[in-house]
Amino acid sequence: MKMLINVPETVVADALRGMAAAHPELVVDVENRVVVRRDAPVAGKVALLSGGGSGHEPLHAGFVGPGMLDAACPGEVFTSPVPDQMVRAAAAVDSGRGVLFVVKNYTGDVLNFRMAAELAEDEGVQVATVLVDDDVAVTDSTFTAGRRGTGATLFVEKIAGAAAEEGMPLERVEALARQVVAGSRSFGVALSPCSTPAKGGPTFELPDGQLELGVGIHGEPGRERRGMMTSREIAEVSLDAILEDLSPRLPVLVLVNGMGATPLLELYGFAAEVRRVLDAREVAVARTLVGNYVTSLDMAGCSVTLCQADGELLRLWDAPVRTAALRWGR
Amino acid sequence: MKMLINVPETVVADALRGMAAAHPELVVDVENRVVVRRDAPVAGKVALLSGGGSGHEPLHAGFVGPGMLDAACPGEVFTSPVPDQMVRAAAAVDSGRGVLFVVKNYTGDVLNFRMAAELAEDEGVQVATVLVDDDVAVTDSTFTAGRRGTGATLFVEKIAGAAAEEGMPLERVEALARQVVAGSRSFGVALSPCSTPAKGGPTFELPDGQLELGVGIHGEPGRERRGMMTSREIAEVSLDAILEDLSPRLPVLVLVNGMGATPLLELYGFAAEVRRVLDAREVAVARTLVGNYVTSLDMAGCSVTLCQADGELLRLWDAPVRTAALRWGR
Amino acid sequence: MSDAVLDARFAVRWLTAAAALIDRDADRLTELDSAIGDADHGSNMRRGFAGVVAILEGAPPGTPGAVLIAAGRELISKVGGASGPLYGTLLRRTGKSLGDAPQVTAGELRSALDTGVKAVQELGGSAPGDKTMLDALVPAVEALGTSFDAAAEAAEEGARATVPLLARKGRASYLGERSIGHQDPGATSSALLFAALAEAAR
Amino acid sequence: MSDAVLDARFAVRWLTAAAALIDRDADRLTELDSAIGDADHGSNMRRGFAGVVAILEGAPPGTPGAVLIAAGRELISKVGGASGPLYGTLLRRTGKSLGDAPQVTAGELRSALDTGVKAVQELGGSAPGDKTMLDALVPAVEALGTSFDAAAEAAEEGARATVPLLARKGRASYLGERSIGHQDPGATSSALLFAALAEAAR
Ligand SMILES: Nc1ncnc2c1ncn2[C@@H]1O[C@H](COP(=O)(O)OP(=O)(O)O)[C@@H](O)[C@H]1O
Ligand SMILES: Nc1ncnc2c1ncn2[C@@H]1O[C@H](COP(=O)(O)OP(=O)(O)O)[C@@H](O)[C@H]1O
Ligand SMILES: [Mg+2]
Ligand SMILES: [Mg+2]
Ligand SMILES: [Mg+2]
Ligand SMILES: [Mg+2]
Repeated sequence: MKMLINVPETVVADALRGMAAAHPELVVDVENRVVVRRDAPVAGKVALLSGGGSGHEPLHAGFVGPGMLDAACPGEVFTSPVPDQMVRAAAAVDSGRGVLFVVKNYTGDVLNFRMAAELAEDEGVQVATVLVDDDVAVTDSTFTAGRRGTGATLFVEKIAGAAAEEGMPLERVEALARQVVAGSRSFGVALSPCSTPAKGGPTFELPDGQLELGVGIHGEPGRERRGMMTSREIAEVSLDAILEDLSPRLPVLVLVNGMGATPLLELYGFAAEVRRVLDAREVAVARTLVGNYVTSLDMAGCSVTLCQADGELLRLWDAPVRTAALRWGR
Repeated sequence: MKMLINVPETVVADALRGMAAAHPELVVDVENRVVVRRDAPVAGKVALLSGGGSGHEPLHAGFVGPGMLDAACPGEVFTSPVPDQMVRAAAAVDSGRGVLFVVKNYTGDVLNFRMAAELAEDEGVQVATVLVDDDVAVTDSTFTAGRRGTGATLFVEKIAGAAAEEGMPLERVEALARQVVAGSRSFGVALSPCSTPAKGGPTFELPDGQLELGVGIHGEPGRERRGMMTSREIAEVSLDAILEDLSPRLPVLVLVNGMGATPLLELYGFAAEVRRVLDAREVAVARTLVGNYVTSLDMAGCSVTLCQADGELLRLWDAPVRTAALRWGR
Repeated sequence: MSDAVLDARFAVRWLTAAAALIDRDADRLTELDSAIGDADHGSNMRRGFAGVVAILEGAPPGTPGAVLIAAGRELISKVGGASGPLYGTLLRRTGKSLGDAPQVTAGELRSALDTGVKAVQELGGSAPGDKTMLDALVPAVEALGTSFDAAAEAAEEGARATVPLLARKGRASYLGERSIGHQDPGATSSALLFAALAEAAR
Repeated sequence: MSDAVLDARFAVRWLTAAAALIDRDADRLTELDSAIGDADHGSNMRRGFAGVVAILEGAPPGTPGAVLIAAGRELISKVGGASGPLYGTLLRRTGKSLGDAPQVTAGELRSALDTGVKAVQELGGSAPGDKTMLDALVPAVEALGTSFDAAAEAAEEGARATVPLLARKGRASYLGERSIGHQDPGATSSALLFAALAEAAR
């Protein structure tokens, strides 16, 4: 598998050097793998910190900036960051009003962020943690690792980020983040596997004419393999799975997300089918975002995330944001 | 080849329906294939119109909005739009101060836009046309079709768009667009071919361990096939080709562009190597933009574009823009 | 020459036959365009000629000239790409040159086609030998002096003769030396156009 | 049991041997993780144990407990993922439990490892049978009562026994029924850890 890299060992450091070159508005600590908005710590503001394995770009470093994250900690490809990164980042962004850790629900992320929270608290930083677990393809049970965190992470980071930017206290920012998690559900489909630099090839085989339903964003196979479907059928299957779990009584924010290698042309076509299904099910759509935001390297495929939004969530979603990958308002 | 589509015949219309669903700030005429900013025609403003084959998204429809294009006309995949589209779009956006056609230099685009210009002028619209031809992989000669238009299109649309937004007259907007073209050069590399919906498979074969140097954005093979290279080597080869043709005496705008399927992680790593080479060659970098902007469906690979920018071009580059794919300022 | 009556119905028969041949060979045209272009020539031509058939199915114009003009217009507004304006211009200018006679001679058709092909050369800034549709069109019009079948054969031969050429126009020119060894898709579709003409005349 | 002197140098020998086995088998670990996980277990473990070797190569701590604590800390700050905190905790808690004795008995090591493995269970919220590293660790510590070689064999057997299990923890759990039929990568690396222990004791 051909990749645009030097050697697998340096992909994350190389990417961070590129971010530093392209984004003077960010402080990029390549050696310690921490990306921080240049004006941090922002006086009087709760700080938002996230991170996770690399390979999901622009998540998370692409969401650092006013109105969203204060810091991001990228781990190795598909490997959660280590506690040292979060401890260092927390120290860099804490203004004294506390730090919210936004953590996708994977064992590695949960454990490393938990250790980091303990260490940061030892250093006098007030930490709250919100776990994102929106993927309905995974059965949630206390006997399992629980649902995965995927597309809803973007909603949490944007909305909690806007709340923090407005000066809300840590408990309020955390409560809003939890509200977003509670009201968000996702479902993903792969048309092709991804290839990780470490493995140097595809993480699973997906024959022509077949797709994987209910995939995550780490190259793991999904819950079920099926014959190839049309964009319309994929929208139906995805939304069936989501709406079985969530019956929105409020207008929804919709994320039509590309896994990385699916052309934007196809993704917009898929967005049309998603809207068609939602209209048919009488789910009101407040906003639609289409693009590659929570990716899985070079996987072809897509995911849909719905987030039920009341007036306040919608206002916070619309609030100005200025990051590498998400920008609007002001 | 699996694609996230319904049938090949409807991909463009499907995508436009999706754009309509996601972007209420645009008027999307699905039937006539015209995308126009909602507030057009903007009184007293020169209008910018572009278009081309689909499959290069977000180019061009993703660049419609304040500070950039007034209208975009998407053709079939890799097929230039037909004159009717441009005539209709020109009528919709002309405020009386004239319309600038931004045309990538391909025979099909040139011919269709030329016909459209004649027809629009018959209807009383003042039309100027700028041809973008930045790809140094193609030998320029009067005995050939000339260099291809690729990444520089983004610089032309952004900078001329800002000039138009400021109220400059058509001749001035056109002159600035020509200045951008004259000072811009690109070079592209493919790690994998793309697959078009019509063909249903890859447009050429590229064995493992090989890449194509000097590719365009239509799935055509490049000028030369070579053994696989590192990101660092690709940056060197690309910039050698560009700097052989352009010796920037002014700081440059840099576009590090993904062809569609190359992960953003890799693209940022490549951006780091591009910067390293430019630093070594003592080329001053004013701004760097990294992302998938001028794509070729699901092709893996990248291109680099340099644009020599004086103070005014830089100011216009930094000016506010508010489109689906490019947004900053204000 | 054949004894066909070259009226509006003949023109409709010609274009309908062309549409059928193009539909049959669309994948081959796309395959050829895939090697030295962007893999759309087959779908471009199919879309365009399907449009032509659709407008001619209703109430076709009453003269061969008007039929060709209408078909040319349809190609220009349906096809896009390089082939849309070029083939559109070919048919439109040929039709214009035929004037409004309800019936024309083979000689008149040949001279009108000659005008049409010249318009293509002018629009494309191209000449025979550049590895384009002209390499089929020019010898075909030439051979039309002999017979419709000779024209079809000449077009076919012209298309095949593009294989060793180095492309100087259109997308294939980007490939430089690598364009050598492949048959030009546009010359191939031009051969279909003349095969259809011979068929219509039979 | 072997006659090895279980001092700091023994601990260094153990971890160095583990690093070598992991380096040798990293691709296999990644391959296993590719089937039911995210294809990084091999590179995670290799990166972590390379770090461990690096810090022990200088001036290693003077007691086996301190060596294990330092190694555990290094894993926590180098590996990430699920395996970093889990293996880091295993070594750190085992080391802590050994106290600051310059030399320990096999029985003391076994009971310290037992504490370490319990800490892994607590941190991971997991139990034997969930198809994780615990399926190798728990029987290995159990068999340590017999001999180092028996422990290595028990770990290896425990790893193999994960094949028919349905995963309830870690990434493999996302696959549900499809996790059945694959050997757990973490259990496999745990077997390497105990193979290295037996090697160090020889
Ligand atoms: N300048 C030109 N003059 C004459 N024919 C041309 C010219 N440029 C391209 N062509 C013809 O057009 C054909 C390609 O048509 P098509 O694939 O439909 O359009 P595009 O190249 O825009 O994708 C070529 O094979 C060639 O025969
Ligand atoms: N909750 C848990 N308890 C014990 N071991 C676990 C748990 N979750 C995962 N593991 C172990 O970790 C291994 C995976 O490690 P690794 O691939 O390095 O991390 P990640 O799953 O984060 O990619 C699994 O094979 C399993 O043995
Ligand atoms: Mg991992
Ligand atoms: Mg084309
Ligand atoms: Mg073509
Ligand atoms: Mg793993």
